[in-house]
Amino acid sequence: MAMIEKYANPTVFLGITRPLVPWLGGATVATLSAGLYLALFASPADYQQGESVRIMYVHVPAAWMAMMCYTSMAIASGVGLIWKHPLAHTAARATAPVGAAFTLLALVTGSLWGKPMWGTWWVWDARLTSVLILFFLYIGYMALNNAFDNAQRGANAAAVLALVGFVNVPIIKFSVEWWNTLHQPASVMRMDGPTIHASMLWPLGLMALGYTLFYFWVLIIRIDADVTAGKIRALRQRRAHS
Amino acid sequence: MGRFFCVLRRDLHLALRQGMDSFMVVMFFVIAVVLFPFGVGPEPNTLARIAAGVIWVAALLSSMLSLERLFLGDYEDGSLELLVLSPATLETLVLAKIAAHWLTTGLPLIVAAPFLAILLNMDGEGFVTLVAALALGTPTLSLLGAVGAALVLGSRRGGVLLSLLILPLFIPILIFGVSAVDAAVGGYPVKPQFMILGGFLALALPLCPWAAAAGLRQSLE
Amino acid sequence: MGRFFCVLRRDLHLALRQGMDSFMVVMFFVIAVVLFPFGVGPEPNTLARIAAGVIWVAALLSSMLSLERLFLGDYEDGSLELLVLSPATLETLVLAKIAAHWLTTGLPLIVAAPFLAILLNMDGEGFVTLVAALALGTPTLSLLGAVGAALVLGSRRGGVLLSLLILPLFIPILIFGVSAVDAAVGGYPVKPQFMILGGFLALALPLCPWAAAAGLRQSLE
Amino acid sequence: MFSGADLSCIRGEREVFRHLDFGLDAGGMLVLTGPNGSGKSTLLRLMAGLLSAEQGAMTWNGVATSDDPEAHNARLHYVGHLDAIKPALDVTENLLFWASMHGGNADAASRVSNALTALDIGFLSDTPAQYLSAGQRRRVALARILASPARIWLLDEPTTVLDKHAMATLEQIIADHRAAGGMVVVSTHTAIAGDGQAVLDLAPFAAHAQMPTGEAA
Amino acid sequence: MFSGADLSCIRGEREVFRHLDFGLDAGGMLVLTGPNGSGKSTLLRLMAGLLSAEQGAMTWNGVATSDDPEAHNARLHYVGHLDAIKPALDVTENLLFWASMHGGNADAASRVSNALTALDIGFLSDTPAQYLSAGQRRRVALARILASPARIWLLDEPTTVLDKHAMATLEQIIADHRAAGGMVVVSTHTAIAGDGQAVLDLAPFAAHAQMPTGEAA
Ligand code: HEM
Ligand SMILES: Nc1ncnc2c1ncn2[C@@H]1O[C@H](COP(=O)(O)OP(=O)(O)OP(=O)(O)O)[C@@H](O)[C@H]1O
Ligand SMILES: Nc1ncnc2c1ncn2[C@@H]1O[C@H](COP(=O)(O)OP(=O)(O)OP(=O)(O)O)[C@@H](O)[C@H]1O
Ligand SMILES: [Mg+2]
Ligand SMILES: [Mg+2]
Repeated sequence: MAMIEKYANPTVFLGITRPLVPWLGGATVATLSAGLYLALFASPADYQQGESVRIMYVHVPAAWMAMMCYTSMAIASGVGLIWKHPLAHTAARATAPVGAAFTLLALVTGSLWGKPMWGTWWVWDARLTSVLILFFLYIGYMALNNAFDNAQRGANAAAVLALVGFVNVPIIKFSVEWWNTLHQPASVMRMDGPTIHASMLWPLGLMALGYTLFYFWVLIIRIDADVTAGKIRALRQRRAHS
Repeated sequence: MGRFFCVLRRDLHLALRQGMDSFMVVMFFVIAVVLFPFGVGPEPNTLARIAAGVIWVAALLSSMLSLERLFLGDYEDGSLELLVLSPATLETLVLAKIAAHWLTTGLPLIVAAPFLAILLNMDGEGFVTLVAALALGTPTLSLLGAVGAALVLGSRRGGVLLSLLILPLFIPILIFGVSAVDAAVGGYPVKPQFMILGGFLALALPLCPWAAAAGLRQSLE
Repeated sequence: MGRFFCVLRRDLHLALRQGMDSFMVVMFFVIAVVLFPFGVGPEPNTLARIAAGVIWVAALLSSMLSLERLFLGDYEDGSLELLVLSPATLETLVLAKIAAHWLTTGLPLIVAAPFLAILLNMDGEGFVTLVAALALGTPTLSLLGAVGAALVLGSRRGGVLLSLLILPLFIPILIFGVSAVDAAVGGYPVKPQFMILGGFLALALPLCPWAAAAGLRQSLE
Repeated sequence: MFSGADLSCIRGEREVFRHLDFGLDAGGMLVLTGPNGSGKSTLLRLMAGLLSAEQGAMTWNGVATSDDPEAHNARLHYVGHLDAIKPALDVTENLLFWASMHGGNADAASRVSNALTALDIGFLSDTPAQYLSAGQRRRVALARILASPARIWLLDEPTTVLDKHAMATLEQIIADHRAAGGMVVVSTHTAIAGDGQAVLDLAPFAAHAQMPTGEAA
Repeated sequence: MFSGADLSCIRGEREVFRHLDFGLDAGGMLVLTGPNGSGKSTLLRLMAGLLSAEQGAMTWNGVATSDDPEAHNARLHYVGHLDAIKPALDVTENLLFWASMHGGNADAASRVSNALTALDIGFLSDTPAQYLSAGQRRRVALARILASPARIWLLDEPTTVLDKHAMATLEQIIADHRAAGGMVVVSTHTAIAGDGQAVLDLAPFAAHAQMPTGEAA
């Protein structure tokens, strides 16, 4: 019974969020379509970078999401460790693959952009290296989570890793300022307001919103699946020992 | 503080007595580097060109290798439980174990490095920088590695997982360590690289024992 | 023969399940090779020049690394006693353990080698030779290493001793393995090197399991 | 003085026991019994603070032990199924470490040699632990708790592999400890002598039947 | 049928016992007793062929066992202090390996599941060995000897950490084995029930006093 009680909270949570799933899905598709249309067709080409500037609308929000997802994952992990709330671990676990996918997207689009801009796919520059490490951290988090026969153990160990790895996030963010690198410094997310033109800001904003909606959509679906799997596991274990 | 030295002394003692892990590491380091002239051919220019890289890579690999067993012995024979139950903060004891690890693996590495540098024909300018960079970098390797080693205790794929977890974290140290030596050989200032290596160490020193202790407590559940 | 496959299957199973040793080895091999561009710098010519050497040295080191634990797990948990007491010649069982070791460490190494060769920009001519030379050389590494591993069981300083014992024996294989690849890249015939590598294997195959079995029996006294 | 109320414990996503209470006064002895897998070791680890309870709390003189885990550690000794002996060190070296970890460096050497004598293994003091017989190893593990003082002793099946003489010695040691105001919790499948001992059978607390059918409640 | 004459054994440069004789007929049971460190485990390892005697010889039906060690191996089961259980494998996998190593592949699976049932741990068959309690591990080690037939059983303190029910089960299993003509040598510090058992106290054979003073001869 205790196991059922433990999952009572997630059940309440899912009762509230489950109806949101179709709405979030619809909103994601709509926002991303609008954003992509503006980005790829309606916005002007850059006077310096030409058409390749359009990669930015995919790249930049993906990079933001990569860091945002990691931050949420770290916060959820901390909550899970300190207050032992199972839903927090579940949320962290559900975030990891989404974050890893965004990181990969940022890496790939960055490389594609790097070839025309810097003349090379890859340099060992501080920002690029730290994003690559972020990707490895996501992979490590997922591997650690699945490495134990006891799911709780895996969640706890991975949570510690998520917290330790969080150091990397400010390094990504500020690496361009601490070490002068090839990579662009921030021009949107600045203390003193964005410095790019509105015609570029709009599609960028829409894409970022679309990515975020996508994240929450997938998050709820994955939490749902995880909670169900946990219930099945508990039932099966109880049967094995009765 | 008494307990810190207690654990430190015992780990040093054990390392000296059984030698399994730590001496193996230095041997491994030396052998890894020495094998290179056999593999790459004895041409002095090529060797000099790759010397800093080979030494740093060998240091990384041998550090990684020994880290897997940092807590494993204590975990398997029940000592870890008793360490957790001893009336001292676990973080202190973890730091002592890390210090012992560094003293038995990192320090001998640093001592051996100049000789290996001669063997690989490294430019004389690089020697001091190499030693200094290793002295700043290897403690960070031990600290970071301890977190990984604590987290994978009792997991199914300990070894692979460990390398997966800590190698990404080691790469920056490798990059800046090599680049310091290259800068010295090329006659450039090495201060920026040293600042960064020092920064890593300053960050890892308070954070890693805490995280490793948290990992260890988990492993006994 | 049934018992040979019994042990083989169980060791493969264990390797897959706990992954501690064998997967670690392949990861170690890949990581060791991949770290080089970080350390030496990404210049394609330098990398191509040292590719064969780096791959062979990494193979040697990772093989040595895994050998230490070849019999250690079974020794520590009492399985070795029961294996000695099983109604089969111990030599057969030792050969099965060596075969499992090679299948889980040597074989994946060979599979991974061509990809690493591309990464290191190796000349295309060398690929087939590299794989063939590794296929001939790595079983000898496992066989020789098993003798060392059996001899150091239960001794203090197992690890260091092991590397001291087996590394000198490994060096000839390294030299001829690299020289085969170099010959192929340079357009020379590789037959002589292959004959020698084959000769080593033919000699080690009957001799090593016997010597290792003798070592194991000693360790239980 | 040392007590726990309404304890439940989950291991590996499965509840081992629930609603368990215990209480120990100065000089008290609590014997844990129950079939294999009923949770004796689990309860002892919980008492030691190695596991945390899913529910319920333990108190020492009315203060929750989780408030100050280090103080709790300082007043307890735990002997588990594993004996924390390093084969590479000799018997004295093994014990000296734990004696000074727990009780400080002062006169650790004499405490250790007294402990060895108390368990009749003084003659093994410089034998490498690797060469000990099973019972000798176990005695070394028990000597550890004599080598530094602690109020609470948590002993997980301490009598296994001990010969009859050593068993009597252990019973005497426990009696002495209790006479000096100490408390002992001990799990066992055999009888351990001791006046006024309380027995706690774990079988009834099992959350769901998980024991071998033969003895399940 | 299985006997040894005038056996002496040296371990680590020290003589453990000397001039020791034993004999076992079909259905016989020999109980080894003696204080810790008196050489019970050593004698059992000698019987198994893991150690070789400094002096004296063992015979099976009059033929020296050292003439054909593999045939000797085929007719014995040894359970030592170490239990040869791989934490990464589950219980059935652990046992299947030894069952087919010793008794061949044919119907190994059913032999294993019968053995598990006999020791009341059928419900643990797919639990990873890592999660077993101490007594559960020991039962798995004992199930191994049921999973393939052998005439001689050499059991080194098999009853430690077993609960009373499991102990009774073990006694029954030994009785069945003997009834079918098997032989059992078992070392113990407690009593093990069994009709017509011979007891061999090792203390008198000790070459020089090396036991705790309290019980030395
Ligand atoms: C694989 C290579 C690359 C990686 C890993 C990468 C990573 C990142 C990251 C993490 C951000 C977010 C920074 C923040 O929010 O402060 C970012 C933003 C950005 N990146 Fe990249 N990047 C790569 C290549 C490139 C290239 C080649 C360009 C173009 C020359 C580029 C242009 C930008 C721009 C303009 C921003 C937005 C900065 C801002 O307005 O805040 N990136 N990138
Ligand atoms: N590997 C070894 N090398 C050297 N000496 C050993 C070794 N193992 C045990 N001894 C010594 O041999 C003697 C007999 O040990 P053995 O294990 O046979 O005793 P035992 O009767 O089984 O004792 P217990 O009841 O404690 O299990 C002991 O004095 C022990 O110190
Ligand atoms: N690390 C673990 N993870 C998950 N479950 C465990 C773990 N250790 C033990 N268990 C399970 O918890 C239950 C209680 O185990 P515990 O070791 O407390 O039993 P015990 O009463 O000490 O038994 P024994 O008499 O055999 O020592 C058992 O069913 C066991 O399978
Ligand atoms: Mg127990
Ligand atoms: Mg014994």
